[in-house]
Amino acid sequence: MIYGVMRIIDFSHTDRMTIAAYLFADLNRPLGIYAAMAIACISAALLAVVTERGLFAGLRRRGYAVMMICSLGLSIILQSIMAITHGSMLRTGVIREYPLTNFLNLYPREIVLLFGVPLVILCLRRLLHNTYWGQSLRATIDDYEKAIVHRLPVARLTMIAFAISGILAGASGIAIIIGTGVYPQVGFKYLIFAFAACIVGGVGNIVGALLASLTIGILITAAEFYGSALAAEGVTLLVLVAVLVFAPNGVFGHGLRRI
Amino acid sequence: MPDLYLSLGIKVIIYGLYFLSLSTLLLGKAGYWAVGNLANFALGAFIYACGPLLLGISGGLLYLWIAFTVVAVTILALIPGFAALRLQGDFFAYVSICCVEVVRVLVEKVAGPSGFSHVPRPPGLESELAIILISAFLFIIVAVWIDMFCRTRLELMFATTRTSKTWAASMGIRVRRIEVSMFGIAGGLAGLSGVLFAIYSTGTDPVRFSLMEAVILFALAYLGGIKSIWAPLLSAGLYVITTYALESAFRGSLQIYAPYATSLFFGLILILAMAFTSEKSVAK
Amino acid sequence: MAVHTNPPVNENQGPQIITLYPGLSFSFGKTPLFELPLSSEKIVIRGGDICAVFGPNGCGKTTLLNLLSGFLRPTTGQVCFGPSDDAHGIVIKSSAPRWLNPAAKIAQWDGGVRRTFQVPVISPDISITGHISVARRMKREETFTSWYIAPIRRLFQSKNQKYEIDDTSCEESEQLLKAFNLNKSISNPNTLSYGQKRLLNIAQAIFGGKRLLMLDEPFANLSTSAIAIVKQMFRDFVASKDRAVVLVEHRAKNLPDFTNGLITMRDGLLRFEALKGTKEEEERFISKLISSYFG
Amino acid sequence: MDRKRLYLIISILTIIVAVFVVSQVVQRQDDQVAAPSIIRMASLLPLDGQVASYGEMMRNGQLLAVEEINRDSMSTPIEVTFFNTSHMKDVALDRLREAHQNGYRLVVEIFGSDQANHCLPFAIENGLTILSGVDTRPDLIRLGKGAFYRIMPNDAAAAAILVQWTQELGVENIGIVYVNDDWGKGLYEEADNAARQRKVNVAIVADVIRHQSSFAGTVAKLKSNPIDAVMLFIYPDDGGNLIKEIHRQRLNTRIFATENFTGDDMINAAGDAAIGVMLAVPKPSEDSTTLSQFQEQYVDRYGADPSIFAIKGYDAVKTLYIAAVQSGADPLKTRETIRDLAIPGVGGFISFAEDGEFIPGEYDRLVYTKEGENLALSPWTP
Repeated sequence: MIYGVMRIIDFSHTDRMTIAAYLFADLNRPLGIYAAMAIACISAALLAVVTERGLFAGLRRRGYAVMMICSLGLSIILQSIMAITHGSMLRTGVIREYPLTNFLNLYPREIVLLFGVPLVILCLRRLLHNTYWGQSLRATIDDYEKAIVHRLPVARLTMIAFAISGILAGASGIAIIIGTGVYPQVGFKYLIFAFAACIVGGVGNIVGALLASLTIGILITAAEFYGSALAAEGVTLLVLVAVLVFAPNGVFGHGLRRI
Repeated sequence: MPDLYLSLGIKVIIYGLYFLSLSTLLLGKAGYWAVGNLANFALGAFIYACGPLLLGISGGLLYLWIAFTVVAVTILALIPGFAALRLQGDFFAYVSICCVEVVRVLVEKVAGPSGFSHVPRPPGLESELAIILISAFLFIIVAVWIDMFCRTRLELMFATTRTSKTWAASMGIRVRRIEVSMFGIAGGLAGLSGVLFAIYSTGTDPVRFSLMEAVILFALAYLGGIKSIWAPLLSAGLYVITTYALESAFRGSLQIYAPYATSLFFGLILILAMAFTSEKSVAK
Repeated sequence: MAVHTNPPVNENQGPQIITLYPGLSFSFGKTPLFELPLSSEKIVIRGGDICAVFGPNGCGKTTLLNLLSGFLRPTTGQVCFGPSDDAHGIVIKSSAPRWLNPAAKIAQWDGGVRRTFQVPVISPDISITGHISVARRMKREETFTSWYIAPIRRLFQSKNQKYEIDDTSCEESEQLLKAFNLNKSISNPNTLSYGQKRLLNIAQAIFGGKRLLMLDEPFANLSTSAIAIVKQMFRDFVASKDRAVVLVEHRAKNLPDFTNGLITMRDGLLRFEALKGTKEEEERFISKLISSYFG
Repeated sequence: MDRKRLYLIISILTIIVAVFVVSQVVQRQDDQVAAPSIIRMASLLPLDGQVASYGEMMRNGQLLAVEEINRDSMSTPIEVTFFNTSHMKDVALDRLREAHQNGYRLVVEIFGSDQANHCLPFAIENGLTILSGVDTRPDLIRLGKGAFYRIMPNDAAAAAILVQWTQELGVENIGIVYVNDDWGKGLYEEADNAARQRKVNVAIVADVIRHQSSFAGTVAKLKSNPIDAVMLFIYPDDGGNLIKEIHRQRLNTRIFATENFTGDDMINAAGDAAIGVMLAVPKPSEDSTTLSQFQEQYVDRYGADPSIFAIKGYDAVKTLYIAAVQSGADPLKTRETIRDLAIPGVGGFISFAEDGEFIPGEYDRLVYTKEGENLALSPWTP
């Protein structure tokens, strides 16, 4: 979301995801699962807003590269902090989950995701395209100075955007730690494919991103099935590169963007 | 006693060569976010290591093989060059990142999970002293060449192309040709540094070719700056010495937390140096 | 009547430089933006002409210029550079392959074709003399070996000799800069004003162009004195009857007594009108044109 | 580039280098003041990057051993310093050089067979003694020329045991899942050879990567061929997820795994799916109190069951310490003492052959069973 909408390459985004996952893991014993989820998501959102205010707001005029590198530094810092507090081991089995035998033995988590994610995506789409807030946000991103001139509440808009993305990151982090578990450097792995989804899906096109990420998942699993797991990610990325070279705007994208 | 500092110095110079190709040529001249230039580095090390280990090349022939490797990497580097004609800014950055991952997977597939080891050094380069001398020699030559390059009209042509391809084409500059050939030259240079690294470390570490490395190297290249010839050495020094020395420094005081404190400091340095210095935007 | 189309060729006219053949048309979508109907004769721009593309806003003047300079390729028909019987003339066809972008080729055709854009383009990284000197073509740079040779040659040249352009062209460029009163000691061209940037682009074009200049609204936001200088420059440029200037201008008051040919674009049809005779006649003719557009 | 940043970076570099040199000098000085009675060991572990977790487990075990030794005031104190290799060969060699500068002659671990392999020439020429707990590549001992010892049976032994076990169970077709690093790949190759000798058909082979995000594809691949046993040469946490996925896709086969599946990670991830997983674990020494003691200590200290890495780290420190005490901390004499050492370790009885190779003890065959609420390992009975 941050990349697709805010158009900032934010390396620390997936680390917010990891932090939310760790928070959830630590809190769900004492507080119970739902409270833990809520706290994790909210803290991720807070962290996102703080990052935006503290780091990106000051650098927005300095170009994308500066923001990107600073977010990289931030992500390194967050990762090392997590390594100090939680160690580098894979944190698994926070909740022991059992497949629903009657329903194509999926896990409850997967069913929630299956129906929840499209819902969230559609809501976001409506939010961005059919509300005043969304439109002014996109206007802000298209032309920052002009937005300031037109007295759009730029700061508030970007803060809201970051907060939403933080909440989503928190949710995905929880899903991941319930599923396969997290470790401090897990973010980077997911980051690459998140960018892939954003770019191939077309920048700013959320539904496209959803479809693209589905495709990527299927590609990886198929590559694991037919080939080897080592080659899987490489092959997938190769396909993505080919797609990007032949369709530089992404599949569902419109208008090549420049920096 | 001097061995340690010698090998650190070798790393600094070799990565200085790499940064020459990345920051000075690709970022500075062509103006591309070539995050994935590390793929060329990896290919250089990989192809060189294939020679003696898989094809059984040995002795003086290794020098021929080095030349072949550099040429091969140059040719391979033309491919992202052509991709660059269609892609802009961070799109291209992303594609080149993907190239890094693909090359890493290739290396792991062929060379085994932890890379080649016992790659023989060519005759005359057995001792690390010889390696550091030859790398320093190469570095100086390339640096002088680039410095002179900046005073010819090629520099003007690149500045024009950076500003606007249409403008450049309207002045009769063959945009495609000069950009692709710049990618080729930079790729060959990165490949050369890769070869040197393979010779120095007598092996290839897949860890060195990972995505995180590529991004960190790019960040350091941007941090070091693109204008001067000394910038690459600074970036390389930051890359090689910072993490190493910081950890050795911390080890005494906070024993088992030294590695984490190191990376923490490294991130801090990145942010501070980026946030509190002014720079020109180099990316297209 | 002072106005007659397609004057017969006589000796004191220079060689053909651009020829637009009948049937030329260009369209972004379905409906053609402009076309040269098959019935009409071909439009020939000869050496010594200063030809203005003239028409209301949005009728595709700039598009035509982009077409002529090879950034766009015609939907049908063709444009020919140089005499049609000339061996090294260039033909822009609609059938040219997509990946082949002829812009650079055209820009290097026969000594040099240069153009300027509606918005002046300036690179912040190179000095003003650099801007001027990059505009002229240097044959020896186009070989790949020059990448290795040029820096080595530079190694043995004096430091103060800038960008290895020979002294005559050095003086030439300095005269140009003086004529446009641009201060060549300015290091960062971003400090120039908008009009100065445009002047710098024009100076580049004049310095680089040997056969043909294509200028997109060269007179926009220039002072009258500057306009006078530029006009004089163009007249000098075409004085030796082997060069031509094509410019886009929609302000009528700049045209009379300066251009000797008009390419009018009227509801999608290209027509060539030669301007001959006195200033008053030309003004009358142009005002008639304008009234026919808008009235 | 602008001056400001130039100066900034230069100053950063100078500060760092200054701190570096100062720290070196300080360490050198406390070399001189250090009483010869202290036994100092260096431990080269990967503490960041992908395999950081195993470096940390190892470090935890070694720390436990150090604390235990230093607790009783009779024995000579021990000091283990940890160097981070980032799992890179050249960095490992640099760290070893640094350790050598700072006066370390005994190296208790070089994590990773290739790292150790890269460091061996330096160790041989400078008379260092390396004792490793995890490096399982077969030819290391030969290359080590007496400088390298290990207390881990090499891949061949462990793989052979598992294959033999499957053969005794009358299994025709086995599938193998291995993790893509030198440990997993080495085990896979050895197991493949053993299976060919014992006429067991390796029906399908799948590889996984560290921290693979989903095992759906891998398990589907396993299902595609009829197999009645699968061998897992992967790390416990991934293994847990894999077993979970196997259970979920209803692939009912026997599951064999190596000794590193003892410990919490696998159980946490897999849950009840782990019932029936069969492990070949080196037999603990006769008085199996040591193992239980160690496990209690470890849980008290770190709040999790010790993994195989922790156990091996603990044993490595103990072994090298005993050898060093007997030989007066002289690395070259230590080599001899190591060779004719025979002590009960936590992870099995420790003794060395003439060439210095570790003699693998008996293997226990364990299986996970449900005891009340939680799973436990119990000896396997046909």
